[in-house]
Amino acid sequence: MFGSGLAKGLGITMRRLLAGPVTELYPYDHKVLTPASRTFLAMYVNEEGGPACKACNTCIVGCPDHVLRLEKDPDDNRKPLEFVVNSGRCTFCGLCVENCPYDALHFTPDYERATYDRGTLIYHLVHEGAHTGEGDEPK
Amino acid sequence: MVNFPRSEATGGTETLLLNVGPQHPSTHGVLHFMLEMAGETVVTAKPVIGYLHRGIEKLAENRTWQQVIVLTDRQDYVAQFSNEWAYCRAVERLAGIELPERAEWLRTLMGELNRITSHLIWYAGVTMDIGTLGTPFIYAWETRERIFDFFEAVTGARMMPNWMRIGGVRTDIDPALLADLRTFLERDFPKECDTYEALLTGNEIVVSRMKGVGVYTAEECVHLGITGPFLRASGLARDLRRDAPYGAYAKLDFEVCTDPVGDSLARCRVRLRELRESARMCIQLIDGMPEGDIAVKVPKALKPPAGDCYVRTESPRGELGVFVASDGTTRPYRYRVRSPIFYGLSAMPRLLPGHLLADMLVIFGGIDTSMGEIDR
Amino acid sequence: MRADVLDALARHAATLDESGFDPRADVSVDAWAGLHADLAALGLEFSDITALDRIDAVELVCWLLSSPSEQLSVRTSCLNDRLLAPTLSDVYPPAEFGEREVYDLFGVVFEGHPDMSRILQPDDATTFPLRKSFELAETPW
Amino acid sequence: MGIVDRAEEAGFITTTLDKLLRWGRSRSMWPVNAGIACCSLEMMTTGAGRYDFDRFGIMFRSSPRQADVLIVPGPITKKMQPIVQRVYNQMAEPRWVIAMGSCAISGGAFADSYNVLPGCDTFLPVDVYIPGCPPRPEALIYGCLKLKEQIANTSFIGSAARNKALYVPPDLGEEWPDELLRQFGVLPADDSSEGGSRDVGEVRDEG
Amino acid sequence: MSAALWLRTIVGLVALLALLAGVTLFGVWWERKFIGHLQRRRGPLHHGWHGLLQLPADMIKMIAKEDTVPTAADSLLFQFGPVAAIVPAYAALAALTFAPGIALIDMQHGLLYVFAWETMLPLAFALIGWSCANKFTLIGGLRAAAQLISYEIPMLLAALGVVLTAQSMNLTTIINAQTGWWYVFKQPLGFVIFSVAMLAEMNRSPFDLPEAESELVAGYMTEYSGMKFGFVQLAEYSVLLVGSYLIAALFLGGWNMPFLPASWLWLALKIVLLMTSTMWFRGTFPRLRVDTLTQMSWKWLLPAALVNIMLVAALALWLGPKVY
Repeated sequence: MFGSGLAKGLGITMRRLLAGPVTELYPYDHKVLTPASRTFLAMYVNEEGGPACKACNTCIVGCPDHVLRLEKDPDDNRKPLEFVVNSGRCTFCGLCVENCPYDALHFTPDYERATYDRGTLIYHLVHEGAHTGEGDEPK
Repeated sequence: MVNFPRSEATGGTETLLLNVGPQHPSTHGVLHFMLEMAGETVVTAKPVIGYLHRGIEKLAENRTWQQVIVLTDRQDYVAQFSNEWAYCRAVERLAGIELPERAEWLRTLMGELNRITSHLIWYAGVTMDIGTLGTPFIYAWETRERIFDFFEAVTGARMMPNWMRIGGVRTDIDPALLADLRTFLERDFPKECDTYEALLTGNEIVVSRMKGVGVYTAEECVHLGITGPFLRASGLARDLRRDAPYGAYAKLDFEVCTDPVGDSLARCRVRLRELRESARMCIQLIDGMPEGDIAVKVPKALKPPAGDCYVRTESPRGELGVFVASDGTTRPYRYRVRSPIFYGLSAMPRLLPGHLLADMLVIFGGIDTSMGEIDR
Repeated sequence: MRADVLDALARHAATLDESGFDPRADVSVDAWAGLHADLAALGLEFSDITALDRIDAVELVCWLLSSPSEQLSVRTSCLNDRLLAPTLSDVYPPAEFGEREVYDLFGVVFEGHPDMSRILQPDDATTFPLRKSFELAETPW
Repeated sequence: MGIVDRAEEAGFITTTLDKLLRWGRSRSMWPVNAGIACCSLEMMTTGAGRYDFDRFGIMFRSSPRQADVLIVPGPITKKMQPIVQRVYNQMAEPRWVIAMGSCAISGGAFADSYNVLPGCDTFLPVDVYIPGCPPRPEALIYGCLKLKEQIANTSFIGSAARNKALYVPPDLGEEWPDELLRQFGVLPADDSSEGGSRDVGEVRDEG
Repeated sequence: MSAALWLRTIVGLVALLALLAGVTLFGVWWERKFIGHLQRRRGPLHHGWHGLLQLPADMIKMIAKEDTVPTAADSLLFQFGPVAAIVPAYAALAALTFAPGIALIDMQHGLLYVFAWETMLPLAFALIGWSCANKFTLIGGLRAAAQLISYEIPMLLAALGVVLTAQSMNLTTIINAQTGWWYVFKQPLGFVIFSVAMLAEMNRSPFDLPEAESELVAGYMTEYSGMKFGFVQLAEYSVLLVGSYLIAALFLGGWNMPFLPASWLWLALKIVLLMTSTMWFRGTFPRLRVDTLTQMSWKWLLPAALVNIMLVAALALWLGPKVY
């Protein structure tokens, strides 16, 4: 009969209304991402407190979007002087983390990185040979 | 610029040039239709595309074979896994790589789940087109979110998985996740499908809008290069998953959904049935998932032998062909995508004239556009 | 390969090569439209038209389906100084968009095409980006 | 409330009105329903049930005239650039721009392409950049809250004069040869720049 | 006119304006909230208690938004459009009686007056659609005009049945005639026709073609920004209010409630329920196609309305007007 489909539709929407909302109240309930989530790039610290990176260049070669920049320490070929990632251009494909032979890179489960200035999206993970902690999740 | 021919259909009165898009709520992206209208009737329709042309085919030539997968994700952002899979299959065929069985099954599972999410986006879009205030849209999104949670847990990203690798897949799927997914697909998903059907094909207003609108025969569709659910809704059971099985499809029991009518309502019915069919396949895949490796060892600097090959797969929108050519180096010589809706759209100037503006959106919604794949 | 298809290929002096993944037939540009008209009459379906840059020439590749699972490619070469080919859009309607794309990205002009204009790039574009001579500049950060 | 926008200096009334305006505007940001690419799906997700933009009074409008925020959800191609510029021009003041995702920030995966602009701040005054490819819905909400914070904390006194000034794209540094900038349409072919100028009359042939 | 009458008129007008603004603010909030919950969302939540401050914020923003006039638009008509929309909507409120004796003017032919103003609205919408010099607004405006005109006739004919039975065009008399059986039970066909036609008059789903988002961006109000857009919305909500009031007054007994004393509360409750159900429809149904829409009016509703009026007349003749 004409109208039965309409009535059924009204019934469905009303039942959903009574079932209650599914909304997550994000800024009030901070969402914890799964460990597999690929978000922002950060670098581990080695035993001496320096960057875990060994400046092997694998990630730079593997990066499809040229968002990484590495400068080697002129004194020590196995030490990075600068390690920069342009998060404003990164596609978060994870090839750098996957390719890193020393497991120096990892993703931080953080997503609150919106800024007013594009320049601040360039993270210096290593600056003048020292691990900066930029890119790590803010404590 | 475009000159519309003077039309006889208007009886000599002046026609109206209506630009629908590229920034219009129901063109599903940045598609631009130049419509010549006589009142509310379309006289000529000319699709203008290219607003999302990012040059993926050229960019791929400057990347290694592996890095291209990052682009295939973004090429069709509604059916990421299908596009990754098509590309990987093409390269594997070119390089002569045989996959372990588990990898094939995992890929098939993700491909079918992706078909569900893609059809859900179609459902959301088509219900918006016919003028609901987004309620069915949001119900579809709810289910999609549920599947996206699974995608994220497996691949690490909600939308851009970068999960398939040449020679296999990147990560294995946790059995607990699979069990969860199976429960969802078996218990909740059919109920959701009932809801979708009741709100779309069961609604008299929708039936009055779609029944008998845009009836095309299978011959017309084949001649105009239309594939996928649009063609199957015209009664021709053509599906590469059955005709030229790949992945694990040969071992699955599934039905190719067709509908003899060929109007807009039939296209809706076919896609809604495909949702259930895909869920059924996913359950079979989870149950029959073989043990074993998830990837074969492939050199990092992969160099397929010189030559080219063309591989067609059944994406949610139709036949997705990938043509790759190699010159024996680490980078593709040519990467080309045969987009099903690129050719589907090329049929629109022949399909749309004579219909009302409102009908035009319904018919056009039937090919389920995704501009990323058309423009590449 | 079907016998009638082989006949049609032979009629247009096409060389058939079945050693690759899929059978391929090479034909001269002059026989391009005639061969496709014959093949279409035999019920072959159009799948895709694209091109490959062979540095001194552009190779047009047209993929046809003899059955839903069998495909074959028909190819021809246009030399760089004469990038001109007859259109297939009257035989295969979907080729209309495919040929426009080939024109847009490779610069091959199809004679007899109803609307030979840019399709993906802006109307005022001057380049043919998929030619190997067109090189991408790396955009700085 | 032109008094506030056009006021040269702050008085008691203008300050009170300004506070009211900041309160109202920051709590009612309506974005244009402008989907470009992948990020637009996440944008819709944010509007859908699980994240629900409407909680913050963020409601998508189809017509740019009624919208306050332009979320740029995808790569801007050369063909799309005039369209996005026009959508922006059609929006009524005050208006804000959010660059959502890597492509809108810098071109992202397609930055090297021949047809993609290196970020939408080459022609639009972007207020908030949300990194991600695509950003998670939570990240988009966070970005919108950042914008809300910015609106709530920025005085509107004299903003009319500020808005009138042409938008000057950021100095992209000396690495950028003029050739490349011209190729991307950042620099006009000739010298007359029309960066952020607005022309409401353009709408005529829009429909 | 005496000073007391002046005072009464001015106070009444201000009260009606406040009522209109209040209904709009509450209506929009309630609509966003209700439809949000239909969609399993929450709707406005964080600004004020359950988002109650959302609408004031929206209003402040809209008042302070730049007022754009497209250069190609007919400037005078473009500026005049929202006024043309708001005046009939506002003026129609003057004759509504909200409780026994509470009305700005309890007119002898109040119903006629209300309908007369309501029929002005399509003119305003067509005017708006034309003046913007935008094709989408033009199509939207013309659709509005076509739709409202074709649904007005069955609506008036259905209302005529009530007038025939109540033997008055005075709203108070009509409502008072329903102390016993409401007219919805006496004239169910008339009620259905009137409700459907009223839904179309209110531009509500499934008849919201003039502002069909998927086809026409935002319909006839595409070009309006800032407070002009606010005024058009105000007009829409006032039509919603008047429409719901008319359904409640003509067929649902107005302020009457069986077994309970008459009170304006019942009327308010009925209006809120009717408005909510239009929102429920809006959240559930797609919209009709433009030709089905007009066909439905001319081919089904109009003949049915004629049948209804003949039936009512026959019954009234047979049973006598006082009984029926």
